[in-house]
Amino acid sequence: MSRPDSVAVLGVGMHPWGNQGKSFVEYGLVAARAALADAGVTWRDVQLVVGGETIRNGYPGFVAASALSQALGWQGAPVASCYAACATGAQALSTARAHILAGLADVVLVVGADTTPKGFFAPVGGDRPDDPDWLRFRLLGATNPAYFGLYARRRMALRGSTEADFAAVKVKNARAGSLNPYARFRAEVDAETVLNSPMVSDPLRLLQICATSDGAAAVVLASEEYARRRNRDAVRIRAVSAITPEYPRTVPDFPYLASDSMAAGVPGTRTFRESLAWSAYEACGLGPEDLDLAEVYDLTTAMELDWYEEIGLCEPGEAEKLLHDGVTALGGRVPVNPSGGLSSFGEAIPAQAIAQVCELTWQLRGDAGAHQVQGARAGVAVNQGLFGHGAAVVVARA
Amino acid sequence: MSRPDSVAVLGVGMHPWGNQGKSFVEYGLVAARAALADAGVTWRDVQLVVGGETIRNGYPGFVAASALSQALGWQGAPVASCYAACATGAQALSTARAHILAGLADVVLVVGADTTPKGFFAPVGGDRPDDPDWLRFRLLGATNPAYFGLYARRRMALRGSTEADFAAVKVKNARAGSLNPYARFRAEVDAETVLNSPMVSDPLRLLQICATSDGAAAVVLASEEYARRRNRDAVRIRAVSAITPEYPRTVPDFPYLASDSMAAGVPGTRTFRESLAWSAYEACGLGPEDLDLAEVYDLTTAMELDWYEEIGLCEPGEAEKLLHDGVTALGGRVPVNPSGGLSSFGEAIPAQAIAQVCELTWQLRGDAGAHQVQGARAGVAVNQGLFGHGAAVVVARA
Amino acid sequence: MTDGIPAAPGTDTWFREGPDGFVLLAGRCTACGALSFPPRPIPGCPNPDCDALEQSVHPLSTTGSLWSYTDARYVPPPPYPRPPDTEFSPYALAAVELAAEQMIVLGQVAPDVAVSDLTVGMPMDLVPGVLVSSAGVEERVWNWRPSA
Amino acid sequence: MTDGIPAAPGTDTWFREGPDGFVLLAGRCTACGALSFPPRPIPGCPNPDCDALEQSVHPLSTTGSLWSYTDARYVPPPPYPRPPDTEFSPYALAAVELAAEQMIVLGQVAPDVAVSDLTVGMPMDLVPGVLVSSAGVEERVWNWRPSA
Ligand SMILES: [Zn+2]
Ligand SMILES: [Zn+2]
Repeated sequence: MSRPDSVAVLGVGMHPWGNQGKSFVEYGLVAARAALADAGVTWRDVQLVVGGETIRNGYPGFVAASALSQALGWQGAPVASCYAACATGAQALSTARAHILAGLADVVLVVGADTTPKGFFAPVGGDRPDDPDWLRFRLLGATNPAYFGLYARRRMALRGSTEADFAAVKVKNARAGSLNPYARFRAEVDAETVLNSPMVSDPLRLLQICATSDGAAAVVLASEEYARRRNRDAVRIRAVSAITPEYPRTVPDFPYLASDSMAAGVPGTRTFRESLAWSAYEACGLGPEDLDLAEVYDLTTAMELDWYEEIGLCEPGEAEKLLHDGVTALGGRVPVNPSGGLSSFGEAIPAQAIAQVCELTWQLRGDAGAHQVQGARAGVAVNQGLFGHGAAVVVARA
Repeated sequence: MSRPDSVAVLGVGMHPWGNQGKSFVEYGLVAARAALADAGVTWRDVQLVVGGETIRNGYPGFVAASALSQALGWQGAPVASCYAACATGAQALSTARAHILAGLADVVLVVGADTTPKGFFAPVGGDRPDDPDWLRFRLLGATNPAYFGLYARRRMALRGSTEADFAAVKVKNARAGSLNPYARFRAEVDAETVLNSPMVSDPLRLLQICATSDGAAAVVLASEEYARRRNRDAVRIRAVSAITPEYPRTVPDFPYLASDSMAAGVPGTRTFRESLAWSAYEACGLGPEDLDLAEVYDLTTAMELDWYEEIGLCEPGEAEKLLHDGVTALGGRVPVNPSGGLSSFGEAIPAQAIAQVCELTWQLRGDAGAHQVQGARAGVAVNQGLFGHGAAVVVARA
Repeated sequence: MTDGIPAAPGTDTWFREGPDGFVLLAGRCTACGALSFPPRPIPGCPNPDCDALEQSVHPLSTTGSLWSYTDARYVPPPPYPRPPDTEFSPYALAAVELAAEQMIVLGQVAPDVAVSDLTVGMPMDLVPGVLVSSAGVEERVWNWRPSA
Repeated sequence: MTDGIPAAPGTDTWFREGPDGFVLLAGRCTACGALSFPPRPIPGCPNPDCDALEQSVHPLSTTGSLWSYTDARYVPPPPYPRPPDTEFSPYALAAVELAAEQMIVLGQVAPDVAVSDLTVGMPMDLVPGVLVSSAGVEERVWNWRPSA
């Protein structure tokens, strides 16, 4: 099953999520050391370090790969620090994979780590009237949850979804998260608690929206040949799709204040988020019917339902049925967010998409413990961030 | 001369340097459109956009590749935004090259653009006692020129260099810059003017230190095969080295407050900056004797002399002789900074290393106009930034 | 503005109030007609197949249908203005689809309209709105409001 | 500190003033002996071949030779403190090589020493120094000074 565009997941590691008062470098080091140990390689074996940047931690955050390399001890390996909003971790994996496929490195360490203040994300300081992220806050007070509220209300209007449907997603993910030692929130939650939590941005209540969090995740990727030699080639990244939208965008994605006009252009048949997963499927020849599990960016419970349809687990409008039938719960046919998802982790921006791949790897190796998906052979991880970012990663057993 | 690790420079473009009150996106668009036109491709032909990030321009600066893609019109191509301090542009070229060599893209647009406030660079806001960049300012007031002053004074003590030697570098580079329409400073300067300019950080006066600037540069890279098909394969990137230091670092690199102790480790035979160029030479089988020109990061005039020795144009201690013999001037055997260098451009962080490759490309194609190096066939560009970043790029005719 | 309230920061070219009422102003590519709202601050066209750099001013439809809505129950972080000596009041946000332009434009909903007054699909009108800066100064913005 | 001046922000673990005088404190890997200055705020060792996480406190030599020097003729930007009601005075910076540790440590030079008093290679001593914060509060730092 070796393919020219596959790379092997040699090892994975995480630092438990949640604010523990440490620096992002310390969180990242713990994850990196765990991934190196899991991979059975030493720091000296690493030929490239790719770091997901964090934009709220001073200069070391902008040069995350350098900060981590110095902390592990300078050993000469090239570094690449990258940023792609919520898709940062997938971007980092994509850069690592490109170097391996190019033959420029056999062993690459990919790390994402963050510390996050409580409350709403806010734009960086200064008066920035040419920055859409500044404008949306300054003129509309349109926080991330406000955009999520627009999408959730739209889904309710279009699909007839209810607040109770959304709450059922939270109940499902909290149950999975309660079984995951890396999750920040490990208590089960019932629907009533969700529906009684404070309204943040109608129709989304506090427990329908993912929190922000500290956290870190790391992956060691290797060339097929290197991994085979080390007998560590069980799990492969089969595709990474990190495309951008196609003009005209039919939805007002955040942080923008309007969609594109369709008067002068015909939109594609797929939305941007649909195209993320489908372009990954096409690249590797797998499809939604081949998936045993999925990790999707549940920035809100409503958005998890959107993803079911967008990644092809069901037809448009059938996500609620899939959910209520238990198909996407642990023990179902295709569990979604068996890790507990963002719902249980909170979001640590550059770490989250890497954590999704850690989860898929543990699942595909049968190492996921209490939240194991039995016999899993293939999974997809998807995410979306502001400014046109998003990615899908297909991971499969060899 | 096709080699498995070569990529072709399909086109290059720049926006003239200097503060013109525009946004970094607008500067970048001008450079990108010029590079696409020079390459003979359309925006739709681009399969990946790599953007050098700017950290002083709000969220669009962190997602530079996305901001530029949106401005050119979303067309679906993946984006990769990266940051590596002063080596950002080279990092962007390195990421682009990896994707091409991996077969993931045939045509990649690489853009770096920046706007920069006047005066010393300062750290990002907030109290950050775990950020070396904050600490050096907070505790020592150690600006970039202060570190450069340490290195310059060290050179004077070790090599017997004088202020007048340093001034002769400025005179040389100002002459070259006066012939370059993209340069910000286009007036010739005499040694007396340099030596009478205000002292900033002893022994460095204002005209011995590069200014900060607005600016933008773009390069279109392509696979060998694509370039041959288009008959645009004259100039190739033969090597990119973007390694990090090896422990122990023997010099107190900025922004750190100390070098590493050599009591517990033996330093390598090459300094970090030497290893940048030499690892690139080794990767492509070319050496300093093959170079017809070089673009080096003359953050100061003294540093340009250090580079002569570090990239192998002469033995240690012979840089001043090389300079005074006219070897590194336009018309000399191996002109250094025929573009005018940072001395004439000022520094626009994510753009500068890309601009170096633009200059090498124009020179190797014979398109450099008044500052043409006759018959140039190979050149190197080197840079170094804080936090252990640095890179060397070898560019050669096919 | 006729009533002398200055445009909110960054919005100088975004709307106008004239004899024909209050309108949002898009940028319109002079070659392909592609619209941009807000108007692009830099030359060029959002259409990837169009190389044109020029834009003209294009007034947008002032009525549309409600594509979706939400509200802000907690005070947004800065730079959202926090006027002195005032309590934060929740306000609604609307995404309104303009039929002619086939384009969705976000905006705050007029302050006397609650989220419970809104329904997806209902007709909405553009009206002038006011934001009060953290310094207590009134600033002109645009609001959406259910059609009378 | 014996004279009650608190350590400058971030430097709580960087030096001590005791019966044996004022010394800078490096972190020392308990496994391989590698030194870090400033002491690492996070577990680990700067030596890439060492996996150890523990560090002990290691006082650095208080004399060395001047590796290089420079000065600041213009006021550095914030966060460099700008005490109220004071004129900026240029000050020198030194990079001092410690023989035993084979390590170069930067620091401000004592304020009464001008850059013209310095020569590469001259012996230098560590002395306590004072920085005045933008709020006018004295903060303890370390200084270098030519040996008497
Ligand atoms: Zn157009
Ligand atoms: Zn050690």
